Amino acid sequence: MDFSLSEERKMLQETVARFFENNYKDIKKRGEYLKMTDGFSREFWKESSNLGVISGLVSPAFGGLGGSGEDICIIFELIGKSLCIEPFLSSGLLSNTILSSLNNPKTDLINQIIEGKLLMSFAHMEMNNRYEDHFVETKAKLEKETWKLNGSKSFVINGDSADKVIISARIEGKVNDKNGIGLFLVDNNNINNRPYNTIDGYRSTEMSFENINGELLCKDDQALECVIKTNSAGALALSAEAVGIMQICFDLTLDYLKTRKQFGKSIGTFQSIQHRMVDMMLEIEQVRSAVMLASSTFELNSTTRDKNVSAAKNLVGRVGKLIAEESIQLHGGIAMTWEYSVAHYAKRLIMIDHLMGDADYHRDRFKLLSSI
Amino acid sequence: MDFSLSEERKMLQETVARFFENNYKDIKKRGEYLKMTDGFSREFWKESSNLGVISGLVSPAFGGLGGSGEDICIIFELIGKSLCIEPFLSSGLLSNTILSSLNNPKTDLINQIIEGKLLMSFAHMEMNNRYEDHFVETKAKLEKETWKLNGSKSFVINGDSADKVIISARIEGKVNDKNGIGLFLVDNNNINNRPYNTIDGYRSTEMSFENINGELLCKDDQALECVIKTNSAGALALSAEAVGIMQICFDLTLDYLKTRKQFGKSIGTFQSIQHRMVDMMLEIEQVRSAVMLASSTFELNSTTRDKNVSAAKNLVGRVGKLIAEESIQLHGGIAMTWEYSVAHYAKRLIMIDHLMGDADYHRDRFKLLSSI
Amino acid sequence: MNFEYSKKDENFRIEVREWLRETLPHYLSEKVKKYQRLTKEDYELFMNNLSKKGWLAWHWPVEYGGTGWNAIEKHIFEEEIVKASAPRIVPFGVNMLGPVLIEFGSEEQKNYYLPRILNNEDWWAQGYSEPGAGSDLASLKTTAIDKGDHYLVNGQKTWTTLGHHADMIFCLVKTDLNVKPQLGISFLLIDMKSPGVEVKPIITLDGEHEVNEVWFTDVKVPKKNLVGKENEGWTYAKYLLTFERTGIAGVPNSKSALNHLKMVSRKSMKNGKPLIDDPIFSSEVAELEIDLLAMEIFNLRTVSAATEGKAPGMESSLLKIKGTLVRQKTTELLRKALGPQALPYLPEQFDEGWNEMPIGPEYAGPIAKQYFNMRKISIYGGSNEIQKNIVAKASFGL
Amino acid sequence: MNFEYSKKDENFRIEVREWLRETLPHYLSEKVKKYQRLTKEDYELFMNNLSKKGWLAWHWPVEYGGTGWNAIEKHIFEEEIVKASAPRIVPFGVNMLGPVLIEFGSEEQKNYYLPRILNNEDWWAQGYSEPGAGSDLASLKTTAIDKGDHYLVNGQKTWTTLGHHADMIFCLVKTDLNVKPQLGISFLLIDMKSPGVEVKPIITLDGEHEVNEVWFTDVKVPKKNLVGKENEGWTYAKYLLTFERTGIAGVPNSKSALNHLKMVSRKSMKNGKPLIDDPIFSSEVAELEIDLLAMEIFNLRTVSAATEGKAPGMESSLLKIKGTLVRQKTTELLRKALGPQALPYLPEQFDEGWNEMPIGPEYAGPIAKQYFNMRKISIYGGSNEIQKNIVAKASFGL
Repeated sequence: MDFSLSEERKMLQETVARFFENNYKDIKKRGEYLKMTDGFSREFWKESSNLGVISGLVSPAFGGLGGSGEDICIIFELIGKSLCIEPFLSSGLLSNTILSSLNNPKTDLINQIIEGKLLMSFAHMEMNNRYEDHFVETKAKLEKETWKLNGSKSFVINGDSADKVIISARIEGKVNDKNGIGLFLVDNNNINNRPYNTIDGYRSTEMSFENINGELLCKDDQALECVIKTNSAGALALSAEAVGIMQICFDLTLDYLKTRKQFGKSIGTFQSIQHRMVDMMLEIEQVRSAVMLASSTFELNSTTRDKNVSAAKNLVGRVGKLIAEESIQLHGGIAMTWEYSVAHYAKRLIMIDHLMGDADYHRDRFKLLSSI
Repeated sequence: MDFSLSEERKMLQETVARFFENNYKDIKKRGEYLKMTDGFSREFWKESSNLGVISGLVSPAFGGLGGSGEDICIIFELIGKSLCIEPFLSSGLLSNTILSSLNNPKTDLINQIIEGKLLMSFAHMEMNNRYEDHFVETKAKLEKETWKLNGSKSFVINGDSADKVIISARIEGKVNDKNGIGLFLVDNNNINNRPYNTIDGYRSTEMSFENINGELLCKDDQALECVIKTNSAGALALSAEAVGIMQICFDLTLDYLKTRKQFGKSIGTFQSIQHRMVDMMLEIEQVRSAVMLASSTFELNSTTRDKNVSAAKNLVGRVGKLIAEESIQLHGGIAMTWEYSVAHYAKRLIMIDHLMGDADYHRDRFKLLSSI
Repeated sequence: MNFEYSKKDENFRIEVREWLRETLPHYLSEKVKKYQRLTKEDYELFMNNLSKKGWLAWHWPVEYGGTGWNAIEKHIFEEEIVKASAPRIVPFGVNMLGPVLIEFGSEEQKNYYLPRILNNEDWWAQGYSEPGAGSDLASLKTTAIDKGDHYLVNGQKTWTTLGHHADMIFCLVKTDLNVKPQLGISFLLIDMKSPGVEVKPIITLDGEHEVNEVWFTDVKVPKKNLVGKENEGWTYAKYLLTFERTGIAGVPNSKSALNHLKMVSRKSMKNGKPLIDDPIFSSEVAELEIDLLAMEIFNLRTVSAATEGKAPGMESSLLKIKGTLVRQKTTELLRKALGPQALPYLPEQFDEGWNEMPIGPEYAGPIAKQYFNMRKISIYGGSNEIQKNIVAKASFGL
Repeated sequence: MNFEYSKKDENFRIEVREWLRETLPHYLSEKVKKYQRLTKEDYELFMNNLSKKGWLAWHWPVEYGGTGWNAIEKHIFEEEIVKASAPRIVPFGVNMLGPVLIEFGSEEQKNYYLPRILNNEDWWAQGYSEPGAGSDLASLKTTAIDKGDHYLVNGQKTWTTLGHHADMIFCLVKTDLNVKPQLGISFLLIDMKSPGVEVKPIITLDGEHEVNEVWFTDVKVPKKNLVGKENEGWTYAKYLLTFERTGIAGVPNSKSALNHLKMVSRKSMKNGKPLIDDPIFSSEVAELEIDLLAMEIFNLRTVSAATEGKAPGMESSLLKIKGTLVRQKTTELLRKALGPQALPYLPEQFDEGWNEMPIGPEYAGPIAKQYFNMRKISIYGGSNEIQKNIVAKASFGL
């Protein structure tokens, strides 16, 4: 049994940490990046590539330098700490996970992503899909040996700046059938995008398309397993991101409690506040533990993988709410302002529960997978 | 709108309060009563009758002096405060409710109960019945114009000392059918009783019987409505009892916090403790409010009655747990002892959630009745 | 006991409802329903109407032009305003300053300011909080130095709601620096157009501008603008804070939010079925409804006691705490109900006249924003922690 | 990172499990499973077996006859004991006094007492708490007055678990009354057969006798029974309280209780279906399982750090808090699962040899009793409130 990081991973952690700190040192910088055309900084993304951060999300088998559950968590915890809005999730993780899970992995595209030359996104969610892996209304039909796609996709993270998009579409069956789904590679130029920012400051888009060409990547069981794996990878990454955010929320709150005086004493000396801080600290350790478990078992069989990811993401949802709300409440008024960073951390923490399955979704999946 | 009690009810409240205080002044006295043959004091019961406490639970239309939701709540809140174990629920409320709800009310029996000459109990629960009104396995069949009952009944409060018992039995249909239930009046001599104490110090019994005679009181719709009304009356009474108990738990805890010193200060001066006391106080006011609503609407249509009773009993279940657990925790070790009264209040408060429908049952019933 | 409204009360309710139906413009209630940003003119339109009807000073005694309503009537009035989706009545002049002037103001102040409030001529703001003094008002730093015929005011106020619209502001200022924190505070009326007054917007976490900082640099304030006696402002401030507030629990708002929640969870789908059919989600809604039902009675009990002249003490604090928890829980469940639809955030959607296609259902737009915005209600007006301190001190004898 | 047990650890687990299977009598594990009362002999049988095997002093260094196990091995050992439904190891002598004597005892004390503990010859009790001093040990009142060759002890200890079986008790006593509370405390070993020692049972809220009051009236204690230095007992007491406890979270107990809960909720019926099929109940079970899963890793992280010599600090307190909450939640859900079947209470059911028909299913009998009994775990051993104070003080720099 070993709970410590290997030397290589410690190095990865330190390098990435230093890099993020230098580029995201305050919340204003993030605000500037957000206002850029793509909702992030292309320059930063290029540097991330040069530094190997993107390749840290990809297995050496496909030209990366990491790609394990642990690697993903190290990087995303740091993304959480810096509240980084670059397309690590969409391009770096989700797209690469699909491209590398195919029977014929698309190593060329993976390498272009790693090199920062290609941006991609995974368009799976739809307006009426509440996190389900197999809920797909978008249609695919074969016309003269060419797949044609029709429909719309929602909440596609960084979908507007993607060069290529992987779209899940239904080849046959009803909207809720487990079978009959295909994954298709599409050129984003053919897609009608309506980009917008999310409440937590990320870029997302609504996509619609009529009769556009798609390249079939996989279908049926393989496609479904691919979606499940990709969504689990996303849920794991977001859980690790949440751990980083929670830690910052806790630290910011503690700092504030030490400096802020009320009734002639620093607020932090009030016992009721201290006890609430201990509750927060304890729950953060719980989440950290659950994420460690999920990350260290991510390469095992899919039941173990998904069960532990669901445990982590469920706990992230429950504890995230506690940490976000308590951080704001214990700060008081200042946390309600745009200028002070804790509000942005809290917003992201809450909205993580709206991505890749919320606490209820993952509790139900955990129930199923552990036969409760 | 008027939230105060009428003069008559204030008098009832004062009289009953004084009477209980004189006879249940400490938890030891209760322990002595509990050890008596019937699990309560016949003498106390007789005096309750003389003083009109039992008749306070019965409408003037049947020879009583009260019987409204408000009267029930006044008396049961005081029962809660003194942790009284006399058969007010079984004889005084449940049996009288049934007897007075019949097309031909059994006024003679009601009067005997009021006079303290007759004890009765309502045997509805069964081992596999989880609070449902219509779940009845016990069978009734007509043999030569005589109803014969077969089966067993569980958790019959004060069933061992009852002279007569009202038994719900199935005339036709399946165990879970809403139709086909009858209520029967039975002589307890014919029933095989296995009495025991409950964890909270009340007397209960398991009944079994073979081919015993029963007098049909009502059946089908009328019987089911009668069971529902009786169980709602019971749930209302227990909710009011819980209010009384919660108040005592709160008062005992506050007293203790004031006197008990730790680290050189009375525990009550610690802010984290104070804030938890405020939470308790607030939730008790919430329960009190819900019980007031349920009591003041108890005579309205059955949907309003049952909906508001369910709201109150659900809140009692949730808040009862908080108050019981916090009272023990804030007391510390002493609350874990048999000798000190708070443990007995806490036990009763918790077990009230196991009688006449728990918080989950009543939440679901509330959902149904308010079309959520 | 009898929880029904009297015939008289019911008639009053109908009167208020009818009046709102006749006078409240459709576009305005639509804006409120859609959580669109209200302009200064929107607020003023509604308040002018109330003023004309004689209902603006609903908390005031009749002799000053108030309604003389009892607590039940006030409660009904508040309920109907919310039900009608009217803008909220900006409370600083009419509900806060008014009662203080009536109780402590000079004849001159009463004669000048009260009619102007009644006629909605001045937009008032509140100058209590400071960057270093949130719930703890005793540690104020803004000073007013006696310069003979005027005070010279320096310092900074914060969280000044709608202060960018204000003509006047009432402030707590330090007039004696050499005494204990709670002494030496005075209650001053300051013209926002005075040289040296500067209003800076605070953008809140939801991206909105509703609150402000107000800076005072060598602002001259005539002595006649002192309310009551010098150094006794703490008494007036407390009077204002504890002034009978029938609406502190926000029952009408939570009821309306709960109905909205039910609507949203009937429309939101989970696995092809309405979310409200999900037993866990509907249970959360049901228990929230039960909490609200109990709180409504708790609130009415307090209101009803107030009509009999019993001043609500710790009940106000308890209702404030529970009221904020219930309201916040409603916004939380609304947010949860949306699932991923809670993500998109289109700031322009809250502008009047916005008529693009929303992303997802129209009701989704404001929900996450509202959830974050509503975090404030357990912080301002004396945080829930402060309320607990107050209750503990007042009721526990500790 | 790697959360798997090593092959060596797995072999060790098998060894412990096999040994328990061979040596633990069936009747005894059945008693434990049914929550029946254990006799003195029941405890002693198991502890004598451990002693013979050389596993009783599992926390001690090898040179004193201990096992020398690392934290992971201790953790495995604890897990297997619980899984096998063995009686708990009475900790006062072997886990509490032993380490203190090893660290601070005189050679004479070590030579005399340690072998007796190893051979399970004395039943030890703990004399820390007093009626006026629960989690706050500094305000002790029991005095030991220096009388030349002995101390004269007067006072009262309470919550003395299984003290009615004890031969010896280690006590914190005041030897200097004129100094600050935490100074002037000494650590004394007292023979329970000394004249003036009286044990009075405390009946707990579940009707059971497990804890006691111990009264001392002019009890003579030889000076050689003083551990370490006079007036330095506080140091030893703290050493004992913070002594590395791998089992503080009670993970194995909660795991076993959770499995029991699942069994019960599969057998309990709601509307004709197993309760576990009720989406709300099963969700509570699932989230409890998730909490426990996380806590198990948190515990292993701490245990694993301990094998590398890192002393667990605030982690112990956090694990104690979460451990009690999880355990109590399990007993709460068990109670809820039973519905009305939780009501009957047959004290005789917990006596050995009871063989009447239970009321309802056999598993129902102990559940409500256990729920109430388990309230104690967040109170004793430093209440959860005290643990929070400790964490705040140690970690927040406030």
